Amino acid sequence: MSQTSKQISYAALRPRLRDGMSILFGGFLGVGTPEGIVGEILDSGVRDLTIIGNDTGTPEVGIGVLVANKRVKKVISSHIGTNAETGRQMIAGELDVELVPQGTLAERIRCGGSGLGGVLTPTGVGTIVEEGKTKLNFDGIDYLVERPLRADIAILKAHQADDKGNLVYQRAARNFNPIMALAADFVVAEVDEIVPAGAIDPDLVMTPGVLVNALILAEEN
Amino acid sequence: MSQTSKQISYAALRPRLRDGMSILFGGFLGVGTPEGIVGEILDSGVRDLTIIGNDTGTPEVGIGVLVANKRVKKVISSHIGTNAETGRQMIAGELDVELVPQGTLAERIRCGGSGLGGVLTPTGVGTIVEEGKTKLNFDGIDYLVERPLRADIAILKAHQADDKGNLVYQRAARNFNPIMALAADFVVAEVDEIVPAGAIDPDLVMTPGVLVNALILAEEN
Amino acid sequence: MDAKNLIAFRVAQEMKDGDVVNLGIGLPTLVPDYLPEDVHITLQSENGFLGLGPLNGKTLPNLVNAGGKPCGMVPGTAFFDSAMSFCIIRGGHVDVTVLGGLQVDQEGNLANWMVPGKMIPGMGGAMDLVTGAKNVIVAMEHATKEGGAKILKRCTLPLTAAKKVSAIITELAVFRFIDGKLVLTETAPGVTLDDIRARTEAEFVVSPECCEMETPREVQPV
Amino acid sequence: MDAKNLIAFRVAQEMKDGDVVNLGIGLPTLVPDYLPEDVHITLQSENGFLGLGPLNGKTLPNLVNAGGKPCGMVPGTAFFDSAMSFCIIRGGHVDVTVLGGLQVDQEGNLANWMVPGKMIPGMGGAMDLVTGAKNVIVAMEHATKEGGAKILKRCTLPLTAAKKVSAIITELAVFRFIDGKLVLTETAPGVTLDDIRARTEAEFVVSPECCEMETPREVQPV
Repeated sequence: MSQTSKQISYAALRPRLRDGMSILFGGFLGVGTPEGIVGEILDSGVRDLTIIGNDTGTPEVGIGVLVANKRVKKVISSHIGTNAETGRQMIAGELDVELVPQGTLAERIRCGGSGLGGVLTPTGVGTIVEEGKTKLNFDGIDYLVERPLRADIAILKAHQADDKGNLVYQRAARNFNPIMALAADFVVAEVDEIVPAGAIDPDLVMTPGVLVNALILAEEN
Repeated sequence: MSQTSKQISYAALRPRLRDGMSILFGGFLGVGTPEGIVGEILDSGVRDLTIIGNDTGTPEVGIGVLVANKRVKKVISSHIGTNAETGRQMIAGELDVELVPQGTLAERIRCGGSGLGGVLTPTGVGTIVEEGKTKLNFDGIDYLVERPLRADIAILKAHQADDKGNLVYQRAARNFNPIMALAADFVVAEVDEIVPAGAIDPDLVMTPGVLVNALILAEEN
Repeated sequence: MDAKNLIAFRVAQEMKDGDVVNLGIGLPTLVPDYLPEDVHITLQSENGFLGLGPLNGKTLPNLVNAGGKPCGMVPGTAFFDSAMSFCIIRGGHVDVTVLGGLQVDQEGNLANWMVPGKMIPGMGGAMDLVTGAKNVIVAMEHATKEGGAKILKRCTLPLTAAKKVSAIITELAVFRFIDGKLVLTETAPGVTLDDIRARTEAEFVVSPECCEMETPREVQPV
Repeated sequence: MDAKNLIAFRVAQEMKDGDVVNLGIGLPTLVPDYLPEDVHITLQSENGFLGLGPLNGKTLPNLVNAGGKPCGMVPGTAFFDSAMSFCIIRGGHVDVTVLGGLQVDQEGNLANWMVPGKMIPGMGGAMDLVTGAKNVIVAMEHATKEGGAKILKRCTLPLTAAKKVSAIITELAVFRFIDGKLVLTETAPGVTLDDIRARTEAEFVVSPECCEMETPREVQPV
């Protein structure tokens, strides 16, 4: 780990953004989504994105603004019901949506970040979720083999970071952020506060800094 | 969750102990192992135990005293090299030892506690670890299907607990404890301190209290 | 008291002291209002915590329920990430999940997450909850707004999970799945077996112990 | 300087600033002593942390390395559980793992965890480390105490992992696996190709750029 701070500006993120890239985004109905980074992605003009996360927020909140502004080609998500625009584009054939049970989504991302080839889950057995998937039976129970998910970039929201990128999340804003930190080629976190390395008790770090490539201080705390 | 404290005495654990039971034990070379509970198990006289954890400590430290006192029938562990007695009993045919790669051991316990039927791992492919296991190939990579592990009881060591059983671990004593809290029918933690519910910041809880059935205050802090 | 509150009241009587409970959005969120005084439950929220409480007036940063709405928390709450949240859910650490249903059938199948070509919100955490919780209670009005049956011989909508429902509680009746069979165990005050048959497509057995459904005191028939 | 320290010195020169490194017990733990001044690495310990540091005299509660020995920690250390520890290891988040070896072969296979019927300590975290780390460096003395070859055509002991070794560093030579072939890239000062061939069973290619192995200044030949 380099000894200098990982802090960058929103603008410094631009060279990392490109058409067609895949994005893991933290957050649950916008809580724990880095709104500033989403804004930067919107402003950059990139399109044909694949976005992977719990839900598509609303047309105004969270990742939803990228959907509303037609920058997204594919959504991999557990729930799209709060963003009418996602459903409209899907039904119009403009947007590819892969719906994944929330617990399965979490495990697939965790697998993608931890060198695992997949997990065996009973969730989805006997439903349309099992279509096209390998099914295994052990001790009389059917399981689906659910395969890993990764992305080019993960955009996270944390409350506090230290210079080394160690992250601390607040309340329900944690959700998908810690597992996404494992599963992307480039990991950037928008944070409310950056403190010197050593200022966070090592027991309380929720995402180790070695997983985080860059930090952006949120414009409004 | 009941509104009363989960605290019990060492002696109150006795009715839970029986010959032939399986035990998940926290700790890594004894650090994070509840020495007082191990002592209670020893004193109870139960035998033919199956013990599941990272290593067998030493004949004097950690879970190792149960091995040294011939209470153990089977060990499932990643490493036994620090306890000569484990190796001696194994070679003498008195003790069944299943060696499991450490990361695989962690995942198997996590699966056992989280309703997953297993994970696909590349670890062990091309080694004797793959013997007898289902192998799957995805995208040209071989994976072993590693199946869940659970136990009758999990014995944990934490630094701090609240009345509801929420746990906070200290430094490297965390190791296997949090995942074992998910994977046993009865979960008991030996702790250095018990505080009232609400005294631990909810963001800092490392094991949610609903997973913990009983707390024992360590005799020597 | 309207049908929704009647159902929520009856569901609340299913809870045991110490239960860990996950409540779906809508009707199920009314359940805590009707808990018996000696029953304390811990609410799990799939967005990552155990200890959900009422809002109590003040909104706290990043403290929201799984519907994204501000909520409160009780002393002894614990937060964790989504992977851990579903380890808890899928791993059988949730005693009871209460969800609404579009359709339930006599095999114990539940459909509650999409109507093809019409409404596709996604399953969210429902598939994991129904698969993993020890007790799955479907809390719903007995019939559709148009009066159509929702308790069917076989679900026609895409399933949420197969053969996992433990009980169905409506404003008219309580059904339980016992040894794989749908069994009528309670009928609401003033509701006859014929009323239930008329509004239920599924085949069901009437329990020999079938009794009157408990309702809040103020609506008990005199 | 003895063979072990010579090897540790050379291994240290493999590290790049910012690398996340896991060091096996024994010889590999000497590596940090020989890091170039401008190279800062983060040490991962499989018992659950990133930020392992030297002991610095004072023992802290529950602060031990993966060998169970008291250790220190640097500012910005993070602790986590064993599952997360191996997500990091298996998931490719460790840049370099340095381990000892009983045998390595020309296919890149490593055996370092058991000698059947004789010594069966178990694999600990070694199988995951060798499988998951981006770079796997085997740091070991070139031959056995009896003078037997350890770099073989084919390992005879049970493997730790198949075809995962990136480099072998001994007191005599540096080998790298390039396009699946074992390639000699450096020889220690004063050591001839014939010396190496005599003590190596494996077939290897001599790199056209094969050069003299870097050694600490004090043992450079005059």
